[in-house]
Amino acid sequence: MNSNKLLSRIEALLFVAGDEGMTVKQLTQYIEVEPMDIEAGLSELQSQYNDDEKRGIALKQLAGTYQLTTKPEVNDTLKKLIENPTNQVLTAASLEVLAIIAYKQPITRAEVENIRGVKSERPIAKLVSRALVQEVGRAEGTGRAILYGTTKEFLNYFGLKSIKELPPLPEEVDQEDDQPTDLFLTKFQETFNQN
Amino acid sequence: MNSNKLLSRIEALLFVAGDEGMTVKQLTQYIEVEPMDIEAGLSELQSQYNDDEKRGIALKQLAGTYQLTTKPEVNDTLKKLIENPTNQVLTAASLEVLAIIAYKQPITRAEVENIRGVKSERPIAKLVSRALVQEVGRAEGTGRAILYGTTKEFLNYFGLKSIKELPPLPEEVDQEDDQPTDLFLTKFQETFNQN
Amino acid sequence: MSYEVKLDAFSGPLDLLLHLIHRLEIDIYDIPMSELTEQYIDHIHAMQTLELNEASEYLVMAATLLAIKSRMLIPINEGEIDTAELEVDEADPREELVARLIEYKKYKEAAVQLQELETERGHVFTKAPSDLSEFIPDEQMVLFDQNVNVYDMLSAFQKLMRRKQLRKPLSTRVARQEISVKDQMRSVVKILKNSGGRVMFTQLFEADDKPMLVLTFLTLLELMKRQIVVVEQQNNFDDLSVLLQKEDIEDEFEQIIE
Repeated sequence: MNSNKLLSRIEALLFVAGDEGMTVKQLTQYIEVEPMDIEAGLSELQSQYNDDEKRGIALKQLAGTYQLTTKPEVNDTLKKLIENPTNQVLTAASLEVLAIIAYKQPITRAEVENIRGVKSERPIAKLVSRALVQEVGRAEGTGRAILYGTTKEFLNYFGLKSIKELPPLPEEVDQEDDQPTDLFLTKFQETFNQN
Repeated sequence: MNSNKLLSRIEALLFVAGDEGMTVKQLTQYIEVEPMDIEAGLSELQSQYNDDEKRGIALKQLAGTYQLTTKPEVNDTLKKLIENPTNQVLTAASLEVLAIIAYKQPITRAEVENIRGVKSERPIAKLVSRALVQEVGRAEGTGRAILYGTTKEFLNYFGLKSIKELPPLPEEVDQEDDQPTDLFLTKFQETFNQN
Repeated sequence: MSYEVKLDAFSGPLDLLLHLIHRLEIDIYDIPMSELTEQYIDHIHAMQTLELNEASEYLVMAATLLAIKSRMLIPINEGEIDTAELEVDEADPREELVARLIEYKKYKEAAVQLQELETERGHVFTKAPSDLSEFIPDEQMVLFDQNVNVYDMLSAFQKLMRRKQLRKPLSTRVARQEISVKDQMRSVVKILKNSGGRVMFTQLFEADDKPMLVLTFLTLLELMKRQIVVVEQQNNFDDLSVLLQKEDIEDEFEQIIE
């Protein structure tokens, strides 16, 4: 694999990995070159990001994981974004957590985090304080983790009469059974066979 | 603001925004330059990504926002991250219903069924659950049937900037529309005269 | 006649009709009704699995076809009706059906275009918004915009599921990740190439987790079946050797899965 190809692949993989980053081992596995090549590629990528003023992203190594981040130089701009708290970039997490709780309730925080792949303590706390989500019980087993579910206020907020009014998820649509088919088929074929 | 500074800031903001994307308006607000400058910056960024083989990311307009995405060229590597690529793909029936809704929106279920000649409740439910289609209102008259239209996720899913970017309907391309009627009549008469 | 027709192949009676018209090379503006009706009914007979919802639609269409056919069979004596009158008063009984077929065909083709866009878009990936919450003071944190609706929530969920697809193998439990036979075929062939086309059977089974061992074994069977490798044993109780027979296996992969 030539160097350009390698670099573009490392960049793309780190990009989709986002905040989670990737280890050299993972990169090696997906790009299928030697770990040595990956390491060389990572350090070249790093110096390119650093040297090029046009770039707003940098490569950060944290506990064996490589991760793309923004450069400290652009912090002033990111601050402007943070000062505008209704921005979708900032609120996407809350909506995502709410969606998970609405569809998978009752659900523990650990399960929410497992689905999202990131810590979700703060969005959950915020949703509870806004009364869209509430404690609905405790999970069985050790720890007896809190189970969360949606509230009346949630229904109110989204203009729903009951939680059943939520549009179903794709897999739920799939599961609607075709049981009557057989019965019908028999009748249908009988009819045809008679003709 | 000099060009390097501008580009690095656009890149950083788009990086942070991920699949939420950002509009020119938002970028303008956070970077505090003229919309013109943002647009110039975006197009420079785009050509830099395209021209540089070392880059694994690209700039794409999706559903009214600008987003960073991976380049199609590195698709082979990224596909390795997906366990079951065919899982998410739409069925022929769903695509057919979706095409009708996309081109004729707002449209009722009955109208969709009329064109397809077959019940379409399930494909529609499926499309709603995939967030590709949504209720956009109610038809006039008795029954006040639900009117369906496409969503932002629809644009995102098919990689479209806006609904105007939909490819033209096949028949509209070749203006066969008028001709057939005459042809039809001629043929028709011929047939009758022969009998 | 007892051939089996998969209903799944058609998305409705109009789709089946278009298929027949295409296969019989019929001019859609001049449909021979007897032939088409006969073929259509044959197909319905042959359909082994018909879903409750759709069956009635197919039957209604069959009835429609029969009705059109019979209307066209009503004899017309040339003397009685002159053609000028006919042109004005009497519509071709097929007209409505043809119009429906043409309208439907338009969207069927549009669906193909959408599918191409879907595939193209599937080659491109994005990332989740970065988590900036640590920079935001608690009191400033807002949930979301006031005009968020149920569909926004659903679409947030959709986006999440799409990302999750990519994230699953990224989790720390790399060992549990599933590798396909196809992937494993590649790496077995690679090992063979690197060691001059011949390795000891046991060398291929050095991994210590069970699923991996099973996978490698299945892979070897597959490679043997495709005559990409042969396994040989010199003497009783000797170790088995695996020999590479075919260097280029890329076209073999074409036939698998995809």
